[in-house]
Amino acid sequence: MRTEEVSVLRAHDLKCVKGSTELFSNIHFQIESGEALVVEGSNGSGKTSLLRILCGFNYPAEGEISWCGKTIDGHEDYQQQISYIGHASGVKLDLTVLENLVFAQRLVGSDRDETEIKDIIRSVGLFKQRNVLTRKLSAGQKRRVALARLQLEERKLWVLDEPLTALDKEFVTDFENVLKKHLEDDGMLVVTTHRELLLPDSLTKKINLSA
Amino acid sequence: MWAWFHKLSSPKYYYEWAGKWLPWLAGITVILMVVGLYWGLVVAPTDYQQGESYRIIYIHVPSAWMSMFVYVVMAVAGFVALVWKTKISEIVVSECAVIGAMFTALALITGMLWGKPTWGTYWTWDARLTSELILLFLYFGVIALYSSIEDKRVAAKAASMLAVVGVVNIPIIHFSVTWWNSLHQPNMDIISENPSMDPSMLWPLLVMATAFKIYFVWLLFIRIRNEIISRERTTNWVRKLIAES
Amino acid sequence: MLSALITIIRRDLLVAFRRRSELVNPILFYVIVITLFPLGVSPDHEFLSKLAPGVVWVAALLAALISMESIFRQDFDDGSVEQLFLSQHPPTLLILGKVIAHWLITGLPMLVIVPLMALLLYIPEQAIPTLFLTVLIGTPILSLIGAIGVALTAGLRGGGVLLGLLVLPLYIPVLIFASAAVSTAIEGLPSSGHLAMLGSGLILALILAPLAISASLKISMN
Amino acid sequence: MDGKWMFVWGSYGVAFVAMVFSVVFASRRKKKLAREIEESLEE
Repeated sequence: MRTEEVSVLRAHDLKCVKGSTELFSNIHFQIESGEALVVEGSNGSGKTSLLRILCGFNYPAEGEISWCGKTIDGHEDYQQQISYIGHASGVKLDLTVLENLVFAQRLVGSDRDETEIKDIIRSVGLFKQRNVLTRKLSAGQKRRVALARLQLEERKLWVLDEPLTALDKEFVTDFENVLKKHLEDDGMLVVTTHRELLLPDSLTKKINLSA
Repeated sequence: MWAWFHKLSSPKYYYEWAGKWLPWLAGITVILMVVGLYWGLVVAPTDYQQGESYRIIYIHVPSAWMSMFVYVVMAVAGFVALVWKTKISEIVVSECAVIGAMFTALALITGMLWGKPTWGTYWTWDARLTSELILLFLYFGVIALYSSIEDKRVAAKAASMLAVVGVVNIPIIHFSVTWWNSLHQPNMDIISENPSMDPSMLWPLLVMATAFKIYFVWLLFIRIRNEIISRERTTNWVRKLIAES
Repeated sequence: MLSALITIIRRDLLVAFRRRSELVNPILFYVIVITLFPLGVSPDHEFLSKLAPGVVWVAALLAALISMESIFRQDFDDGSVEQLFLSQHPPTLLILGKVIAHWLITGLPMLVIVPLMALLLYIPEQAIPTLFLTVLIGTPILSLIGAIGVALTAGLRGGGVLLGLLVLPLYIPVLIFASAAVSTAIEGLPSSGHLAMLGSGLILALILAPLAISASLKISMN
Repeated sequence: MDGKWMFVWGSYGVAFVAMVFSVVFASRRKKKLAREIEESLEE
């Protein structure tokens, strides 16, 4: 699924307006395969909006985003390169952990057998709870289901909105390793976080929306 | 031509452009209305079947025509707003909804006032009145949707979508209502507007219809300009405009 | 393509069956509304059977309307809507799957119960097959159109009442043709013309509604 | 005068009121908006 070519995600002069207030403007950045972008900014500075614009869910008031030189507007393949985890993590509360992941991977179109899925569930530490309804899990555990989905989908660009919320310390370290592995595999990452996230400096760009 | 359309979709340019037209539109509306009213109420002969009450058609028919015309304008603007995401067409949708609802209500009220002396009852479930009533509901739907979404740009897009869905449905609704009507009241259609109107009665109708159309454009321009100012109130050009006046 | 459709239908059905209590509510509502008419108007045999086609269908419209909200409500809350647009498969296909699943949950029970309702309202036996067919063809149209309305109003406060305002006028052609079909069947006349009208409506809705629903969801995600 | 004239005047009256007031209200809204913006500028 991953290609050898270098992919480039580029944002040019983005501006976002919500209602009559301007959240941010003049946002430029560019990341290539194997690079990460950390989006910083105070509450309400438009971090979530920026990520949603990147995913093509919202439109910027001005500016343009391009993927490998082509604008993402009407460029359907682009959305199939993305794994997105927002504030709501896209986990169905009335399905078990295993069911959630099985359905998610089928909708994504990847075809792994159940042992592989179970391996991933084990790696996020939910193996014992694999047949428990997600509704009954704690907030942190629900978040882990979403992070397991990330690894399952094998998409090139990961767009993560506060992925560390409610996660305990040990798991954060594990998760950092997953992210590093993703970057090593030529993946790309756009992430917002309030907590420290250790990523290799040489590969990480930062952007602050409050500035 | 294309460049001109593009320019027109910029709020500032549109504001100035529409502003230039306002006095002309106002003047033409007033002149046509006065001519049409005099012609329709005084000059045109009395109908031998219905007597004087037929004169209501000079406002009823133009209102009814406008109620449908405005819906089509709204849906076309909605389509443009959804595909090209231009700001002006979004505004046109919400403003058309209000004006269209007014025309539809007028068509209903005048239709009822015409029905009393003609049919002896204010309301009959005839195909035209029923269709107008449903059209009014459709307008109310667009207005209600627009006003319940806080972010006005999102609201305009949602309203546009509903307008487009509505315009696909209107022919179906109209067809089904006409068909339903023929099923239940086969003899109601005889006393509707005569297809072969005498020219002395037809001309005032055409004048009034034109007057209504120009009036619509006039009111639409005024309302769009208001909405532009309201939405763009933080921009420099609006501030300058206000400060200068 | 087909496997994706089946996947999403299975997922939604599974979720629905985990909340079984909510499953029966629309159908109970349907039965209760129908019971109100003889109580409110008249239990007279002849009168009721004349009123019946309208009553069955007005109640169906209302039941379809109140059950409609659940189609996207949870997806908006748990973030699944976004995932629909990131899938390998076209969003319209997945949306169609969701509508089908929703119809299986809400429309199908109505189909089962409607012959019983026909007995309550004294609809003659010869008209019951037609009634059954109108429900079979008509309720999917209600689901498809209703889903557009839900997609536009999801995430709004007071969305329920607003939904009625948006969607009920659009339901009118279904009401007209379906109840007319039943009426003609009661009179012992062939109703295949009306059913064909409903059928072409269903085809049109199947083609256009998923596009409109997808566009509406995108607007509401803003 | 024919009693039917009553209905004619009634409908013309309603139409006149609706159409004139629509324009009047729209013009007044503009003045209100201008005042609002002016106030926000002075702050």
